[in-house]
Amino acid sequence: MEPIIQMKGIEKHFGSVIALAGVTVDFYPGECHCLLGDNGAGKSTFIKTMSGVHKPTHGEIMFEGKPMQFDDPRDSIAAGIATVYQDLAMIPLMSVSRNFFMGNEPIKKIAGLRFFDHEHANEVTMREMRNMGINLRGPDQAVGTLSGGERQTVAIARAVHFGAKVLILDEPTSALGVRQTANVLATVDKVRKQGISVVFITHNVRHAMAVGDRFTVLNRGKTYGTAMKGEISPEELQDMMAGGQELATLEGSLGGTV
Amino acid sequence: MEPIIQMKGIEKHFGSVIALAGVTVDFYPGECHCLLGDNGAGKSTFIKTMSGVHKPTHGEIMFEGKPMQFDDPRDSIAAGIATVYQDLAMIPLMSVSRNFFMGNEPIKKIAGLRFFDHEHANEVTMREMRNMGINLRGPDQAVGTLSGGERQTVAIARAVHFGAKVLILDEPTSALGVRQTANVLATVDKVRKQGISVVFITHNVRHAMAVGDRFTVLNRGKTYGTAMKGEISPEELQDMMAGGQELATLEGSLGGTV
Amino acid sequence: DGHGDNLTYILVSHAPDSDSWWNTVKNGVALAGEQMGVTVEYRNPPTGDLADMARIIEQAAAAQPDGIITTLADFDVLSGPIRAAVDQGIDVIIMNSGTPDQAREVGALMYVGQPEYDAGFAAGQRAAGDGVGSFLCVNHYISSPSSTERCQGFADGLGIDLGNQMIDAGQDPAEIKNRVLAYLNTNPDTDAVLTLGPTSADPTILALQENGMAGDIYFGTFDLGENIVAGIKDGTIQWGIDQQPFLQAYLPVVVLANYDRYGVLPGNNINSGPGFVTASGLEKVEEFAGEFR
Amino acid sequence: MTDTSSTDERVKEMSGLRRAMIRPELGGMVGVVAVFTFFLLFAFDSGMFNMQGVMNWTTVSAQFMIIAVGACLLMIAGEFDLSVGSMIGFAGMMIAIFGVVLGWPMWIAILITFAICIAFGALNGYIVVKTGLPSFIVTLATLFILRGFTIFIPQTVESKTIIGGIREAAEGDWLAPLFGGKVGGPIFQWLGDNGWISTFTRGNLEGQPVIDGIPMLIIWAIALVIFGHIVLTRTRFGNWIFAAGGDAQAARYAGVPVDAVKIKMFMFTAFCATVFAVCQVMEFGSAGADRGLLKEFEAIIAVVIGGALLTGGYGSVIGAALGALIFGVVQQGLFFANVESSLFRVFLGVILLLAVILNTYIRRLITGER
Amino acid sequence: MTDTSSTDERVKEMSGLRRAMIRPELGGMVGVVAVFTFFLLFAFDSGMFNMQGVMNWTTVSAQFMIIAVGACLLMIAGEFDLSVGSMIGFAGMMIAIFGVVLGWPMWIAILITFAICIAFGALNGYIVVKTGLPSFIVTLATLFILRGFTIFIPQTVESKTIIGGIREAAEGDWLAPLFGGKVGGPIFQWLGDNGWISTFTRGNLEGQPVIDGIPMLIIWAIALVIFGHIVLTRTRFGNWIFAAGGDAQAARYAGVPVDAVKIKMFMFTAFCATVFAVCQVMEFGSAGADRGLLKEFEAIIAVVIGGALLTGGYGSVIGAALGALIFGVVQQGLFFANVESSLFRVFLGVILLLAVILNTYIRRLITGER
Ligand SMILES: Nc1ncnc2c1ncn2[C@@H]1O[C@H](COP(=O)(O)OP(=O)(O)OP(=O)(O)O)[C@@H](O)[C@H]1O
Ligand SMILES: Nc1ncnc2c1ncn2[C@@H]1O[C@H](COP(=O)(O)OP(=O)(O)OP(=O)(O)O)[C@@H](O)[C@H]1O
Ligand SMILES: [Mg+2]
Ligand SMILES: [Mg+2]
Repeated sequence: MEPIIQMKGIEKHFGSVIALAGVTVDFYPGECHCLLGDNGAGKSTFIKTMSGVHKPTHGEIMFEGKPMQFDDPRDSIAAGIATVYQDLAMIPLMSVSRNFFMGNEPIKKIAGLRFFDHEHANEVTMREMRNMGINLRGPDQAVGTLSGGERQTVAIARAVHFGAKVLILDEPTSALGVRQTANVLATVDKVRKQGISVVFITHNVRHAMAVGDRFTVLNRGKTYGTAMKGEISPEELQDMMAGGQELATLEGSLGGTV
Repeated sequence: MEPIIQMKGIEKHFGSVIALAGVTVDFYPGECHCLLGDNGAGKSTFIKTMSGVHKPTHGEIMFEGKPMQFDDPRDSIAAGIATVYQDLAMIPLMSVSRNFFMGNEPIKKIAGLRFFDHEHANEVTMREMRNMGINLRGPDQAVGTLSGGERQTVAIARAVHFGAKVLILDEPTSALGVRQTANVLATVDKVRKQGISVVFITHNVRHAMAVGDRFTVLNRGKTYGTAMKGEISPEELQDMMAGGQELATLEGSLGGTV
Repeated sequence: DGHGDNLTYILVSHAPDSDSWWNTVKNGVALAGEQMGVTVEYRNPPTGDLADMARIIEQAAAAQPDGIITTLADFDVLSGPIRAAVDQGIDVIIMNSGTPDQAREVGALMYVGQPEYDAGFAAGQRAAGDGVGSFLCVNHYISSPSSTERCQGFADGLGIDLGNQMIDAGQDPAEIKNRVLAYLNTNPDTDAVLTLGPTSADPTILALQENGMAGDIYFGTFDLGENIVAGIKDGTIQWGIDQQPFLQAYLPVVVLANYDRYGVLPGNNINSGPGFVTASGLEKVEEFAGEFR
Repeated sequence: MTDTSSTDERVKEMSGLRRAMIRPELGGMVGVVAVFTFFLLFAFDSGMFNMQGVMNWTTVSAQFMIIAVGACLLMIAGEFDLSVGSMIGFAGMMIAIFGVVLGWPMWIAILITFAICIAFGALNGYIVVKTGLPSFIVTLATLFILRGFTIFIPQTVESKTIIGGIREAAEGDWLAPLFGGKVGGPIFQWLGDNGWISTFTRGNLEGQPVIDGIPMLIIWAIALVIFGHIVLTRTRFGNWIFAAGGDAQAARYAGVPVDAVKIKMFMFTAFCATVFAVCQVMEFGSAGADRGLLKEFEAIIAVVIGGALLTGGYGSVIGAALGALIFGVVQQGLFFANVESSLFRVFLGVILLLAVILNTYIRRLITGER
Repeated sequence: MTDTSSTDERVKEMSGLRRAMIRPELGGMVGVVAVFTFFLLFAFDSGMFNMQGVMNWTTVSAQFMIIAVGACLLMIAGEFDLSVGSMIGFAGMMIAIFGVVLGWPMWIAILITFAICIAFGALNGYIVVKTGLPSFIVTLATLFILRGFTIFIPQTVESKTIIGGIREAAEGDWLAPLFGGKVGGPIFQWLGDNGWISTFTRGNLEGQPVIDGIPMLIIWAIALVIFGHIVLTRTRFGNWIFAAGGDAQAARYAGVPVDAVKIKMFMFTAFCATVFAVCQVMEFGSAGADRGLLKEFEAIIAVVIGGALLTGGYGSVIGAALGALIFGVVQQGLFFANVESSLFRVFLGVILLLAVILNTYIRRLITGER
């Protein structure tokens, strides 16, 4: 199988800080690729170079076999990469439905002029949110009035709705409740089965094991290793994620995985 | 044992939104009390009324047996309540050490005048952060350059350092890596043993089970039930957290708890 | 002839640098400098703040010129720095604002200009003779004391109380025009309009054309400009008071240069105005309005 | 859709009327009603509400509206422009330089001036988006630079700071009447002849109708308000304007071309300022170096009275137009009511404060802001 | 501590010198060097660098510094005050009204004026923190209101807009010399007598030293800068100022009394404006309705040139003082260099732009901002 995105030797420096020191990973369609690693390992920075937010200092990005340069998130969106960022991309003062369609506004033609089709937008938004298990008060509710988890859900629903070939999720479940988490994981599963390549960042070993096909661990800006599902146990994975350092142990029941 | 804080019939309305519809919970010293519940259940709103950010619309707060009114976070801090908020309380442009001591600046007297003791602040900050497993580049590094998890750790270290009688943690582990999570849980355990009352909000059943002595589940602004450790299994707790609604099921391995 | 070859003078005005009227002054000094073979520098506070102007006079003194020509827009503020300059031996001539008495008090050589209150008073007397009993003063520079003095002098010349007859017109032409319209609408019995310069006169002309009072209502103005001259010509404006800013700038340079070179000095102050410009004899005025007139 | 919202038991009932009332423009509407009530009570017989009086404050309000529309869209896009006032002075001066000093045909002068000013707007926007500096600072710099040139250029080329003769130079031009003309003259003549509207009773226009046409200024104001309102609320681009101002980073993440949107809004603001300037020089026939002083604040005040959020992401063009109307009516009304005119500033300050407080309250109701 | 930081292999080396150089004030320092180099080259023999010339631009810079210190601390606390200029005019007028028109002893007039102005500052702050409105709008309203009163009051009570005679009224007062006096006169006399400093060579001051003392204005400026710098960097309150401006909500969560801090900073700004005004009326002896016009922008510009962040949470008083110095030197220097005065604005705009771009770059280096 051809990888859809190949990231080759990606480096990223911020002033005097080296956030990525050469990371090479391939992503395949129909697979859920989990990116794991400690805080500050560079996961967010890495996927931001994939989605055009940052330009890599060194390294090459191949999209569908061709070298590609994303100067702007617009370019990656146009190429078919949908991303849910860790620092959410929602506008608090705007309504849920305007947020949902931001950048992808549906168009209705009246007398040859192109207008925003509000009815369509409202309808789709309500439906998609209901599917994710969130009952909105109405499509014109401002995003600023939603709880953190509710906003997260809007972001995910939006990315899934518009995502074409690659779906990147940066810690999507971290703020979510049990029910919403189950929904997101089920969604990832569904999307992957449609042949879309999913990149999934999480700190939760169990979430990763539940949906991941391939696991890459980053550590201090470098690749620590990649493993296929089944090749690795949750405990091994957890040790890798902690960067090989020892974990604080609790006297109590916290055996096994965190 | 006397509860240190009693929250009686707390209601909180935001305009036309009823975020809390009468919640009654007691918190005991030396216990870790887990607050659980769906997104938007009202957990953050509830602890914000405890820490003086919101004034309850109805209901009473008893602190050490006396009715108490917190008009401002200052009041609750003065009473000995330290809080780590979900929406972080960090100033990106300020250095880590200035952030760490914000509101609790150490004072050094020179010629009778009170000055900020920068050396002391720097020293304590570096030490406390190292204890939490974060190596800072220096105490004058701006918080804005830290990753999300690193910032979270600063906030927790700060609350633990200054916390006197009650420590409130709103989803402290959601953005943390495996190693940092283990550290935080170990810290909670240690703090609790010192006789401090810990209020711990999480969506992660396993984290809750690991450190919690008592579990209260909120659902749509109401108390859904309270249970003691040992009285309840992780699976039961998870069902309660999901508000009794059914979870989406994954074909794969996601058996048991999320 | 070898006498005083490198003479340098500095002219300091109180006008913000967008004020169009002062342009004539700039042109006047430029011409005088050229004709007399001296260097004349023009300086003004950019926002028209008189306290800033005091600093500029101090600055000018520090630059050690042979003479300073300055306005005396506020005696209290400017007398100190001017006196300091005089005390260190710099020749000073007061132009435009202030009074001959004040000029003497600060130790200036002479005064060239038009005392504002007196000019307003003379205009008021003239208007009273023409049967005016009430008026509207369109003040486009309300915070400047000399503007208010003109209106006050006019009222006193008419022998009436100023009261509410002076309006703060602002500087935007459309607003000036519409405020004049609004005032005249509310007070239709107003006999006369007095404007204080091109900034307020030009829109007022338009206002009067629009409500049909042009030529009907008595209209006098201070200072000249292209449109004012046209207005005098077509009878909309009865007279313009010309204080001849050109002379206020030109003469001091000539006087100073001759004083420095040959020690000659006129024995008196020079009143450059008020001269009433009316419909008769307008050609020269027309040709040079806004530039030298 | 309604059934979904009614299923949430945690939302208190809100009457349909109340919901229909609570709009960004509400503050502006309340203000307009208040202001008119006030002046109807205190200045009714002053002539403020006869034909001429109405035309008087309408014209002033229309002037504010033209710049308020630009300022409003720009403010919603998260930026503002302090150089509007200087731009007005500069644009007028350019027309005078090209059309009078250089003697080019007026339509060429107008078009070139539009091009130059819009380019300056684009430059403002470009600097703001590329450096990430606050627009306050960047446009403050442009404020000084443009005003400096507006004084310097005519002084250097013509040695004066007011250049007249524009009306004469524009005579017979095809483009100029679009800014300086009046429309509907015959209609008003006809109305006057039939006694439907009052006629002058004094002066040399005696017998003619008090209004001889609607100035193009007013037409421009109405057209710009309608255009701005539709773009903002009914188009994709409007959504981008809200997004760019609400949170530029988030909008960028979502694929909104934030930089382009902001630059375009700076250009539109410059366009509005130029329209203002051209109408002004065409009406008054001269360009002065001091034109437009402080207009930027008046535009911002009108927009803010109209309910927009200074920090961006929220507002309405209709609101801004109402703000401009309030501003114009109050300013002229005080003259009709014969109030000591130096108190105008005090009134303005008080109204501004009251308006923003009211608007903040309304906005919190709408957005449920925290 | 250094060993900890050197253990992170992901941080590139940065030399000690470079690290010591990179401070918020760096932009200001570079600017000062650049400006002085420029004028030493182009205006050396113009008298700009003789004693008198130095005193001239020092005085102007000191004036800017006084208001810049207030504006700087307020800006770091996350707000700004557009009413500074109007406050200066208002304070001067109040002193004239109390001290000259009402004839009260000057020290009472001064103290009451301080009380009134600081109360206005507190009111500004109170409205800002209670309503959550942007300070731009609130203080814009105060700008108009105060200016309106400054014109209205003297016109009503005295029917003029300038009130003089303050110097005479202040004669023999114990408090007034603290603002209007000069210090060190004997020292300068002695220096002059010994030929250490130049003396006048003509006129009736011949033989006297060119400088007869240091105006209290300069002493105030230096004192305020030192005070502001210490408070900001070395005290608990300084940390609160940074916190309040960096993120008010976060600071509030951490127990910082944000509202009190902001209100105090508004009061301090008003205090600085009043010091400015009192020094001015004591020196010049009259109060005018147009005093202080646009001073708020000059203060903000100085602060921003000095490296502070317009949006709060970052800046330095030393930087602001350097900004004021740059502003003063450029303004007076252009006169010495005899540059066409309308070009002053163009220079100012360009310098402002360059300064902020440089400062942004430096700030990013320091904070590693994203
Ligand atoms: N714009 C930036 N400027 C400077 N440093 C940065 C920037 N972005 C990230 N960094 C640094 O790069 C490193 C990697 O950050 P990144 O956010 O990618 O970590 P992460 O793996 O996503 O961590 P987390 O799990 O906590 O989200 C961190 O040390 C961070 O401080
Ligand atoms: N200031 C506010 N104004 C209006 N509504 C609010 C406000 N704060 C919270 N809410 C609403 O109250 C409800 C409870 O919010 P809260 O943040 O307490 O939930 P939570 O239990 O903390 O959820 P999460 O697990 O997602 O953090 C939500 O529906 C939210 O939209
Ligand atoms: Mg991350
Ligand atoms: Mg929460």
